[in-house]
Amino acid sequence: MGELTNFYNPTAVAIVGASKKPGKVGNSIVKNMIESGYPGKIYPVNPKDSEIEGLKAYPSVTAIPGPVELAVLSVPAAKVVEAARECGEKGIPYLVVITAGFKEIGKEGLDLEKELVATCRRYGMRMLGPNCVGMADTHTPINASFTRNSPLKGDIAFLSQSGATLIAILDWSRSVGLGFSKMVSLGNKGDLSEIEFIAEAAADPYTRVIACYLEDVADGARFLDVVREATRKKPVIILKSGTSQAGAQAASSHTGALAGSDLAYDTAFRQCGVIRARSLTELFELAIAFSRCPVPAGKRVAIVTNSGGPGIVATDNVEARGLTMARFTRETIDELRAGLPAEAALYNPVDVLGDGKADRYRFAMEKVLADPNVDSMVVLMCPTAVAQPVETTRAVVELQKQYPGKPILGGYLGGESMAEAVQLMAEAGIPCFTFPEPAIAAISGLVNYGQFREMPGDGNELS
Amino acid sequence: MGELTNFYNPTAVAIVGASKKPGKVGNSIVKNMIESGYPGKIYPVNPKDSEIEGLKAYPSVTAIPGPVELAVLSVPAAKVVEAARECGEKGIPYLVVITAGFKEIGKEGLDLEKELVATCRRYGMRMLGPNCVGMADTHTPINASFTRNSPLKGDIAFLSQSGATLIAILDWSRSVGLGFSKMVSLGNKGDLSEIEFIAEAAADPYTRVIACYLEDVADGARFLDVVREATRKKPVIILKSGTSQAGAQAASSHTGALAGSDLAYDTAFRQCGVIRARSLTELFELAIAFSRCPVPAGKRVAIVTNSGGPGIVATDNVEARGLTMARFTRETIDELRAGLPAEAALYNPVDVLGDGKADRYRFAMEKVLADPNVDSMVVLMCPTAVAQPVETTRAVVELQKQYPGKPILGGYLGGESMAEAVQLMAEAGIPCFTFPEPAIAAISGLVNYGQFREMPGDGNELS
Amino acid sequence: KRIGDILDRGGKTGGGTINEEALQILQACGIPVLPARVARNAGEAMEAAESLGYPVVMKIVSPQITHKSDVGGVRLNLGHARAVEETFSEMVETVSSLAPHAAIEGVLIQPYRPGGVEVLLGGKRDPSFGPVLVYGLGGIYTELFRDVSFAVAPVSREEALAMIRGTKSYRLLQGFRGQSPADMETLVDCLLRLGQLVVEFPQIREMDINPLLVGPEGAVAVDARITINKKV
Amino acid sequence: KRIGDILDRGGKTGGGTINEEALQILQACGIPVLPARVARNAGEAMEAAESLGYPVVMKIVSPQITHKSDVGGVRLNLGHARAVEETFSEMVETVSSLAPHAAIEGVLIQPYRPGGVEVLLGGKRDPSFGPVLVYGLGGIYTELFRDVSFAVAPVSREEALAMIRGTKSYRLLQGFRGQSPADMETLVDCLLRLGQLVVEFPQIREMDINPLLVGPEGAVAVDARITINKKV
Ligand SMILES: CC(C)(COP(=O)(O)OP(=O)(O)OC[C@H]1O[C@@H](n2cnc3c(N)ncnc32)[C@H](O)[C@@H]1OP(=O)(O)O)[C@@H](O)C(=O)NCCC(=O)NCCS
Ligand SMILES: CC(C)(COP(=O)(O)OP(=O)(O)OC[C@H]1O[C@@H](n2cnc3c(N)ncnc32)[C@H](O)[C@@H]1OP(=O)(O)O)[C@@H](O)C(=O)NCCC(=O)NCCS
Ligand SMILES: [Ca+2]
Ligand SMILES: [Ca+2]
Repeated sequence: MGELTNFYNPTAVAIVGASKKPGKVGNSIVKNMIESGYPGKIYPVNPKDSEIEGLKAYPSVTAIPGPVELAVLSVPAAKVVEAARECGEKGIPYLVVITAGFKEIGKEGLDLEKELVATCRRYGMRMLGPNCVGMADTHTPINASFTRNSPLKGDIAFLSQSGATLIAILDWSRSVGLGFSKMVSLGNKGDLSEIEFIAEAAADPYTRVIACYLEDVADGARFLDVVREATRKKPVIILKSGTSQAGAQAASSHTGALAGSDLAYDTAFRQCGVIRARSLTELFELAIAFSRCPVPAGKRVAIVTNSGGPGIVATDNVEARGLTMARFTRETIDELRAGLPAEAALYNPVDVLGDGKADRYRFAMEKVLADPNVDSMVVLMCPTAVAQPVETTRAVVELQKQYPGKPILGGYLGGESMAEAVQLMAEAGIPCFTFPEPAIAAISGLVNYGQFREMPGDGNELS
Repeated sequence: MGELTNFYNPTAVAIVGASKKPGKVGNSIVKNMIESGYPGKIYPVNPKDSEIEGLKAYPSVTAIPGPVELAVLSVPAAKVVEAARECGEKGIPYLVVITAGFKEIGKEGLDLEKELVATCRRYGMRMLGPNCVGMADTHTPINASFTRNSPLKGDIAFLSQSGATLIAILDWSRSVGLGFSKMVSLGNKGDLSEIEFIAEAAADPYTRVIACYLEDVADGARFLDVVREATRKKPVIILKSGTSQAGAQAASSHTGALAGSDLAYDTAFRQCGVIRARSLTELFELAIAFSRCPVPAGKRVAIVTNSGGPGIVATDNVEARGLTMARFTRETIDELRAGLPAEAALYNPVDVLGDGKADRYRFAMEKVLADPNVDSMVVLMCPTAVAQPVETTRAVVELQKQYPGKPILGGYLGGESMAEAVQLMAEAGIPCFTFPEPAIAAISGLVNYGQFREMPGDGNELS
Repeated sequence: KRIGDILDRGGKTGGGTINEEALQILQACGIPVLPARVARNAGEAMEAAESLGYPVVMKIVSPQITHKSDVGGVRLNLGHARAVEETFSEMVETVSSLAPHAAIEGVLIQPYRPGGVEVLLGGKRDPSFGPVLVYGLGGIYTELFRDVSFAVAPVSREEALAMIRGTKSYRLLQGFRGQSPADMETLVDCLLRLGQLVVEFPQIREMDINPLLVGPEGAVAVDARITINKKV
Repeated sequence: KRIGDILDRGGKTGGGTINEEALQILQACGIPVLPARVARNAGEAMEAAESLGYPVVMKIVSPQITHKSDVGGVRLNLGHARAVEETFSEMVETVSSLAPHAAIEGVLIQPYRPGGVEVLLGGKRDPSFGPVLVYGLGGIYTELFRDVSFAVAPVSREEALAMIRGTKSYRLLQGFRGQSPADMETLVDCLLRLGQLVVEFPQIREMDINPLLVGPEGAVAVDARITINKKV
């Protein structure tokens, strides 16, 4: 485990700037800490009040009787450095500085931030922030932030350089039932940056995939070194924004004209195995796929459908994404021929026809998954008059357990008629989409990562 | 209006193969016709029963007392030609043939289909199908199909060469509140094809946009002629599947190697102004945008946000899609500066900051929409502690009425906290997405069509 | 009528690809063609070179060989009779050893024209849309960069121009880096004539001119190929 | 040390782009460079051509001119003294009239090497990641097709090879259409050396070799440009 283990799992937490007044940031943090179920001690710190949200409050951190491993600072900017100094004196190893008014407001703030960072260095404290929403870990559990709610438990670590984006994603995630292992609002990255948090998440047993929203990378060389290691262990998916400035400035050479600053990110990400998402949608579609699916052995996709149209659409997507349609073995074809109606399509995509019920789907899916030439499977279903979405989904769920090494994804086309089946898929942790395309996109992400991880050495992944 | 006016709006409909037995196709059609609220006469035709679903049934079409303008055939394949002949004798001008077992099953079926088409020609009947789900028109209203439900009323015409896809889209559309003017299942296109239906929809006052799922185009030359006219009147968006066969066959020349069959579609679509969707998602995202937004005067997009992160993501997307970020006039900048806090970003994207409430949003949006350099606007919102999604949305809705020529779209990031506001946007007919990217994609579709329509002449739209 | 004759002959012999005769067809429909003569022996080669003027290019003639240079079947810039004589026997030998099953019908002699931009003009019959025209960067870059544009024929003059402008390599024709701009009028004209040809003769399944050399003062077809449908 | 000197001189004079001296720097770090001499008058030009061997290429030398051929500042394949003499005065005249504000320092004479594939090698300093290497198709096609690949330096031999293989134009190096395959070892070597140069000298902001001519028997830098950061 990295140097940040106890950052997420401190024995005791002080909240400096804790407040009794509902709606204030210092009040939200105390409430979130309590509601998160945090098992350690919580010490609100406030100069006037001796009790906040039912907890004993202290006039200063130095007045706290026991040891403190993490302090969350939510006092006005002018008071932050002094508060940090007191935390240093108290021997607190980790700080989360919520307060805004630093580097992001210009020269004056930058100077204040430098002072803050120098204070941390002097006492050997590591700091998240300033100008951040805080952090949460659902396995500790802890919520040292002023978000409206706590994240659901899950295995995606989400790091965000935009606080509002983190708040929005948290809100959205709860409504779609998506869980996180950790959420970190990186703020100004005065001390700790994405680099340390990615390294820590790569070592964290509760995290399966690391998703980041970044606006820049502060230290490119160290990023390359550290993240290269991390991506060998787990997928790291990054949405890096600010691509549009690329190549904006006039260049004095061919090279300058060709290699805008965004291209350096592209290149560096590829060299250290980072999967670059191109949109927030894609960031989370990929994160969900990695969180729920195994990395497939190869790029051969099988499709089982009850209608030709979506099957063709999916096939187009498979090829457009550089995947290949699995070619079944002679045995599979023979078995499918023996067990399916004469008009069924036996070659990939397998079309069990509009009158295909759950048993026919199950039969076809079993044969397809057993085929050694198949690396992953997509189940497409239209709500035809006789389709049995729920029963078919039960078969999907069982087969997924039998074939844990082959990703299975759903494309259930429809609304109300498919709702219960979609719910079942979600409960079983099988990614399921309304249209075929995102399922194929997700497989493509899984396959690309698998190919990267198979490559020998470090950084030879340039294609 | 085209030759198909009364196809969608017949004075009386016969259902040949109507059935009393629930679950049978011939029963569903009768029920759908009744439930659709069809105002004309419905004549079930069945050799044994004299009453079906409360309607008087007739032993044959020739036994029907009054004139019939449309017959829906749902008898077994072997009986279809004879039934069609009787319809011809009766002088019925339009047929919908639901029955499968024609061209799609091979040689034998093809012969039967040729006989059916010949019968239609002999009597001057126009036929939809065979092997189709039927059709519905929400303005007549009529539902001459065996779908589970009728479509909601709207202004999108949807033509589908896949019956199951049409059923799935209908199911989905009801769950997301999306309406259609017409839905047509094209089936085998034995007589009528996309060409006639696109031409008819282009002339239909209730249709604003035409969306198609096609697997092929039967008569390319005629398609070009007719659709070129249609796209001058309304956007025609087509998802053409089967791209993956492109270039599959070995080519004996450079030209052959370069120009696969899919490229011919690409080229032809571009030449006649068809917008080609690359996925089902995109097909309907574009259809919704065209259904709800005006075509903007140009490609200059303004963004108003309460958080930097999503603003940058949206800006990246604007440039990636070939749109441009609007440059505000000096006056707009001055007014924004006077009315917004000092830290707010005044240049596009306008950031009203995390503590921006509805009044600040309204102020910024008003100034931005009034700017002559702005062609369209995207409102982004994160659920910050003080954001007022509902109140802000009220302002959006009012402003949209004031600026009917400028598309406004929303990117409301979040879940529960934004749900009520998202609902309000839907009710006002303003496209609103969870993430910024689809909003920009939709504007890009609108702008491209606007550019096409501005071009002089026919087919000179090659860029 | 001339064109139809050549195509018919091709069709009768079971379809397939014609190469040297393709240039005759182009000439017949008004597309400028680089003069060319087929020589069956070294003597004929020298004679042809003499009458065409030095320097010349030599290319193997064999219906079985599609990519001539892959088998050593192309030699550029031969400046005098000796070189032509030596090259003839050397080339026939090399090609025979690299492509033992190819029937060698002779060697084509053309004047050497190093200048100009190499473009591709092509046409093919699409099962749904009929004749589709292709314009793009020619020569060795054709398949590498696929810098091409398409249109369903027939096309207007404006459409033809738009096709050409729609490629990245259009800049090369505009007089990239100090060269004089290419003769766009002649280029458009060639594309329109090729369009007419493909529209009028449905027995043409695929055809291309690659390269067509385009310079400031005209354009000339250097190599062409037509694939004819089997007569049924 | 030699390299540092040249760069320092460039830095002291306020930063900016160096061109002819760039080739000297490349030579100093072991990248083969096409021999070149700057002539200040027609006599010197003929002398240089004589010693380099005919045919030669002539290029204008002026710090203000980036795209030499746009102003008539490049002439290829001059075969004898007369041609060199005439070209000298003609070129200076043309360039002076097309770029009246450019200070003309002379004319560069290099041997004419028409063969080989033109590639681009480049490097630039990225604010976040430091030195980024670029490899791609060179010559007039560079900006047209942007057929390039990138890597953050330093790179291993395998990574350099992967960069080259990652471009579409790699096929040209493999011996497209009957040509002999290019000397990959030397090409990779040049890329590695350029990488070292950019890593070791942070005062280099941007640089490129375009074209580097790569043939079956080696590679040679024909033109290069280095942009140096202002000394602060
Ligand atoms: C940090 C911040 C929230 C403080 O604002 P505030 O709550 O209005 O500030 P206050 O002056 O009320 O101070 C907060 C509390 O700390 C208390 N406090 C002041 N000095 C203190 C100290 N040295 N030790 C402990 N508590 C102290 C105050 O008394 C107050 O408690 P009270 O409510 O009981 O009076 C504000 O400065 C800020 O930065 N807001 C932006 C945060 C943000 O957006 N971050 C980035 C997101 S992307
Ligand atoms: C058309 C189709 C549904 C008929 O199947 P079916 O309902 O099982 O056929 P039946 O033989 O029961 O005939 C249907 C009814 O028509 C009646 N009928 C038979 N001949 C008739 C005639 N000449 N005139 C009127 N009614 C007739 C039958 O008696 C029966 O009524 P009943 O239920 O009261 O007995 C079937 O052949 C078919 O094609 N199904 C596929 C449809 C499809 O999927 N289309 C494409 C979607 S993409
Ligand atoms: Ca601990
Ligand atoms: Ca009517």
